[in-house]
Amino acid sequence: MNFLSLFVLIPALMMIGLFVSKNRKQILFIMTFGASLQLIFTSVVTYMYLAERAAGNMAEMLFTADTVWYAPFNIHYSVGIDGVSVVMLLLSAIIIFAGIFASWKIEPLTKEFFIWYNLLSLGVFGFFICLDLFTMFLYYEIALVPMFLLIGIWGSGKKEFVAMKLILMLMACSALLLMCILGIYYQSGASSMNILEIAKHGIPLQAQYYLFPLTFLAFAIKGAMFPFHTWLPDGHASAPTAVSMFQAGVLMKLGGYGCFRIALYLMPQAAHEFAWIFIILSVISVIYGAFAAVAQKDLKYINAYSSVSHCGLVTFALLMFNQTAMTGAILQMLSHGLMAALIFALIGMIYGRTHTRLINEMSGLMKVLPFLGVSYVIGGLASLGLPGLSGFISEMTIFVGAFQEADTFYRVLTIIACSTIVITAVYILRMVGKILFGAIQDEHHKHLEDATWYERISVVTLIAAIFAVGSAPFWISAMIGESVMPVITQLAK
Amino acid sequence: MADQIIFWILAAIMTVFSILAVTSKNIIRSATFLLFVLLGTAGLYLLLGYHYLFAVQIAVYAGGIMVLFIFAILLTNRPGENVKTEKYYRKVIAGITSFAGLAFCGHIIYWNVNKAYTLVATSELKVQDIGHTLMGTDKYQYLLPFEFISVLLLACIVGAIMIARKR
Amino acid sequence: MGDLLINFLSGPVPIEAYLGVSLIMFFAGVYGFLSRKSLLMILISVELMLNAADINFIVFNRYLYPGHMEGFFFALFTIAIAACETAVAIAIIINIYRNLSSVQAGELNQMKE
Amino acid sequence: MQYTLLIILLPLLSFIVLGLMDSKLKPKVAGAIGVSVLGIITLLSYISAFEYFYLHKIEGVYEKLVPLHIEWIRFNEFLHIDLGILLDPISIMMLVVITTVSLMVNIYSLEYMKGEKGFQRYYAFLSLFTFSMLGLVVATNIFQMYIFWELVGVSSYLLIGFYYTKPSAVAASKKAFIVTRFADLGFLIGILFLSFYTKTFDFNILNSGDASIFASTAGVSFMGISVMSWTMGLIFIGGAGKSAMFPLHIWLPDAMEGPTPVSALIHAATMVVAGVFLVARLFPVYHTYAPDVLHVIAYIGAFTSLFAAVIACVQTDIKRVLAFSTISQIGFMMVGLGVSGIGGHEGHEGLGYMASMFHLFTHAMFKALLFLGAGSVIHAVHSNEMNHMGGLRKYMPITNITFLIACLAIAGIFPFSGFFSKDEILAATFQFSPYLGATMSFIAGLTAFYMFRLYFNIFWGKEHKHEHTPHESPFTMAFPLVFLAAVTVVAGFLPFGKLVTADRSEYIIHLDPIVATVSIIIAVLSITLAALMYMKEKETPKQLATTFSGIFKMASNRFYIDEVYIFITKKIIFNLVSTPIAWFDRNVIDATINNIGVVTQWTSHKTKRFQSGQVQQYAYVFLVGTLIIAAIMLFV
Repeated sequence: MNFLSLFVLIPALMMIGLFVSKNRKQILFIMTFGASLQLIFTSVVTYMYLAERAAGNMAEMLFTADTVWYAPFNIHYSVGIDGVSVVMLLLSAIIIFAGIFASWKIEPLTKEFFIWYNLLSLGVFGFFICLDLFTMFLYYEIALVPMFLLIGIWGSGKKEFVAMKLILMLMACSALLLMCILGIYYQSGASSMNILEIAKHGIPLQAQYYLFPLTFLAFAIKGAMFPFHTWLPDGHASAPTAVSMFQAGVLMKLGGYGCFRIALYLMPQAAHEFAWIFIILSVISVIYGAFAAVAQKDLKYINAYSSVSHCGLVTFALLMFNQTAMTGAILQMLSHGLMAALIFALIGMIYGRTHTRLINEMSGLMKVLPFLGVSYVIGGLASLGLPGLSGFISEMTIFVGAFQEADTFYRVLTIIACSTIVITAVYILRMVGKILFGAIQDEHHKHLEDATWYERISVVTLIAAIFAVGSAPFWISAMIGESVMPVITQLAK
Repeated sequence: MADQIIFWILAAIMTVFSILAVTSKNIIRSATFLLFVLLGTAGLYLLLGYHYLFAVQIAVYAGGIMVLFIFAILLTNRPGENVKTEKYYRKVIAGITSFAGLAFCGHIIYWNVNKAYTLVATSELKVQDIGHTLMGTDKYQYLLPFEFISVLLLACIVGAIMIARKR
Repeated sequence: MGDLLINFLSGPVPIEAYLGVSLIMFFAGVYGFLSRKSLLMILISVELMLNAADINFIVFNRYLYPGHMEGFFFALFTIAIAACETAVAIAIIINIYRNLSSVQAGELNQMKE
Repeated sequence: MQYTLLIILLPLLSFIVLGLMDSKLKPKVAGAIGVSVLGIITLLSYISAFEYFYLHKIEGVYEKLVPLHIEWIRFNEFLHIDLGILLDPISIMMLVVITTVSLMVNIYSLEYMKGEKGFQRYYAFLSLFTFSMLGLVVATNIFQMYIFWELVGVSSYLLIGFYYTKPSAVAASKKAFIVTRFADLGFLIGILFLSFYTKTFDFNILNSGDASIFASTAGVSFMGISVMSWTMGLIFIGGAGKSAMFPLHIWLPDAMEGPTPVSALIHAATMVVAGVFLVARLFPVYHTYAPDVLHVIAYIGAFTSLFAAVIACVQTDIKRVLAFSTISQIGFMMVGLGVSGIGGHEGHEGLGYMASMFHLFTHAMFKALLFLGAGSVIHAVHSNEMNHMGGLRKYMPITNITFLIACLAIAGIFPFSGFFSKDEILAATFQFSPYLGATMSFIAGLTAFYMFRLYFNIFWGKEHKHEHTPHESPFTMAFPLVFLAAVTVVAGFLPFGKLVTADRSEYIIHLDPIVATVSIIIAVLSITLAALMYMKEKETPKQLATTFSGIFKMASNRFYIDEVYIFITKKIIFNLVSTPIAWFDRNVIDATINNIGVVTQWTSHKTKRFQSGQVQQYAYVFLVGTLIIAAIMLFV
């Protein structure tokens, strides 16, 4: 048993703890303690990873371990991490930690909520540490099913419908994925489902031609690529705060991570052939999402479309096939995760006070909710790419990287994608201007209470992370940069 | 020659009454027509030389089952109430389907039966032989099915009583 | 004309004549089964079909395998089972009638919903 | 010169402290922190200026110093963003300008903003702005410049929207941010192009004159224009956005919604000249590889200058007059750069560059003075409108005198600083093209006219009935006025040609006596005209307005550029792009997905009937199925 398994064990133990807990106090204690432990553990792992790298261990994956899990099908439980997984683990740990504080007062069925929440986090952590295709798929599914209950029970609005829609769309892409995983395994002729081994075997070109587009599509649906993004706005609008945060912050990243780790890494030749289709779709997502966000009236919808736009940049950059752009893609996943989680947390908090999410029904909240207002402005500025905050780093890395392709086609698309920085500014400032600035129009809004201590913890954690990434990007960028190299080398073959 | 004439008379009776039995509006008449068909069937058995089966058919079907039917009809039919008429389209659909089936099977029979076949004259099947075969345990002997059937009959008796008794 | 009739009637009964009769009986039963609503009528139709099948067993046994008795016994057992079936079915019908005052097949959907 | 790092970091520190403490600090403490930090860094920048100009001259050329330099993020083996400090004559000059004006504004605001809610926040934002602007000017590479460029934009956004409960302020801040952001897109794409071909962001490498780094651009062109022209043109778009060049100028007049000291600092003296600074910073590249762009810059500058000057003549809001005047003056600087060459002591090629920088310096001082003076007036009469003022000279002597000095400077009257810098620009322009020179002289005349229209309308003319008597501003507001006035008076005699030149070597200024005389005459004539029209209340202006009502109306409405923008943004972008896309998303894409569900449900609803529980139906289906299968087996 490798120590990385602790990532899965901690949430599992927390679930057991929650199961036997008796009252609200105990539940919250378990959650806080467990999530903090998880966060600390993640930091320790990050440190260990960096130390190991500094010591000159240049293996592709560090801390690997392998246990046979089901011999007849060669399913192994194999774990290992590289820089990209470390970043994703950090992101997940931070968002789960913040999510707990954002749903501090969740009612009813507090215990059940947190149990499902933990199951989600278990799936996510498992997905990021695993190297075996089948186990990855297993965790991927674990990270999906609780969404149905979390939205269906604790959501708002048309929650049952939305939960059904979301789960059906994502299940459809899971089915696609399962098929692709089996296809990859059998076509490669490898003796296990371990990614590294499959990469060594390679997949025949003919098989790649149908496996790559399907695999990429399956993950891109999870990453909300146009035109398969529609589960996202509805899903966000109905989900409870912590789940929105989790969904935008982590779940969508499973898509980008999967594209990176499975689709591009295992099927490089077909990737070259099909890249242009997905690049065009990504650019459409980027621009389309941004324009759609301009015309929305509901805060959550604005941010959902904004997510579509930002995540479009992830796939866009991944498909540029160079180190800079790919580093940018991973950075963008990190940065978008933090920003989106922050904004959804704040929307949840504002909604909890004003009981509306329509921007026309709010104004001048800055006066009564200074803390939330300032945080919202920071989130918005991060989202429109202010230097010093995380969004800038990732977007610039992507643009510089994408621009290294001298081809006119790529260049035009890159310039189109760049223009998102203007449109983003338009919708962010429109939103901020409408809800926070101006005079208070609604009488009820004059006596709102500003953030409570637990809300502050949640918000401050995320803002601190955004600042940390934004102002000291060098180590994280270097860490990602060397970890994307194996994929680049594969693609260069 | 006599066989032929008897057969054709029986055939005519059975054909006509079976059709009447399923189309009649009055259920008690249907039951009566059914009785005629059953008797005709018994006649066919006799014609083919299976006397024992003829007796069984008369006793069980024409005797036992028909009585049950008559009782059931009388119990469930309120006096003066006619059977509800069925919808027209149901009849049409059922008629077309049955006719199609009839035509199909008739076609098969007409084209596939060997015309040259002749009836080999055999002696009458003795009840003794039937008894031996039924009680034997050898090949082509039927003790086991016989026992099954008896158990089944028992179960049916118990079941019928259980279901039909008044609470 | 007379000759033709005599020619036709001479010799044994052709096998297809028996089969034709049973066929008509059978499809009369099918028609009744499909078109009638009363459970008792359905039961009557089923009896018709069973009889048609019996006739076929017997006829095949008699014509094709004269020395054997499989068809015979099959018909015998079928009669026995038909008796059981009728008894149980009628018991059920009576019970239904007691509870619902109806023996129409289309109306018996209380267990479904 | 490591201590220059402090100049950058202290304002950041003060921003962090003020920003985090916010209302926990007392306003007085916050003000004191702001002012003292600014005082320290002003002193430091003076020291560094002295040290630089006295000690770092080698063989007649000023060194380029990079006292600090760290790698911030690495993109690939060539490209990396560094954060560092680059000291050369223009950045040293900008340090001095920014810290001086910022210090004055900080002192001034102590009184001007007293009692405002959010006083601490105001000082925090001022610090943030100062920090970003200083970071911008000392940038060692173009990406660092872009970073601070964005930060400057945001601080401008925050400060314009300082009165966030006022819808007009919020709208103005939004507009300013989005328009400049749009320009920044050009800047960014320009940077991407430049870095792709040269494989570097570093100014020192770009400006080194090494032709090999531009080798890969040779022969590359797009739509008949060479790639370097595209690149430098795109970069200039960024500069044009920040410096409010036509047609991206629309945000600047609206930006006057912010507090007046902010207008003085950001929208008159420092941030708006960032575009000029950018062009100056990349001047060798422009000059060598994209001379056509440089000429375009000159013409855009001249047109903007004329355009803004015409509008300024008819505006009635005093801050707007000043805003248009700023646009016009920045146009002058752009013209100066556009017509300039490098070096050449004999043929005066480098005159334009030097003059432009000089004008930047003097303009910063006297325009800040004008804004602060206007603020002082507004503070006294509580209105921005010209016709609410008049005859204030009796009540506000200090403001009157300092304002007059600034007006004389901007009009170009000897010996005030504006005279020297503007004259040099005119001289350079005449060398480049007599027609352009004549145009610029005409604009200079217009400038004198509208400034004195403003001056006479405020301080002379008919006295407006005031609710309470206007009073002179207290010392904290008067001191910056006096200080800046003093600078304005003496700055013209600075040996600028020795300090800031295109090739960083000494340049001897020869004032062209003809140009100088002519321009003074034009200025005096314009002033006289303005005095005749506005010193006493007369009917002439109104008559003129009615005579030329068409052009007057167009000018007062700023030639309807704003309406065009509103048309594009509201009608086209919002109504024709965004709303349809949002509709399309909900009703086509989402509906498709939903309809897949609906169809499935409908199908299952229909197939449910097969499972009816009706024995007869089953029998029917069974029979038909059997028949079909049998038929298939037999006949097929």
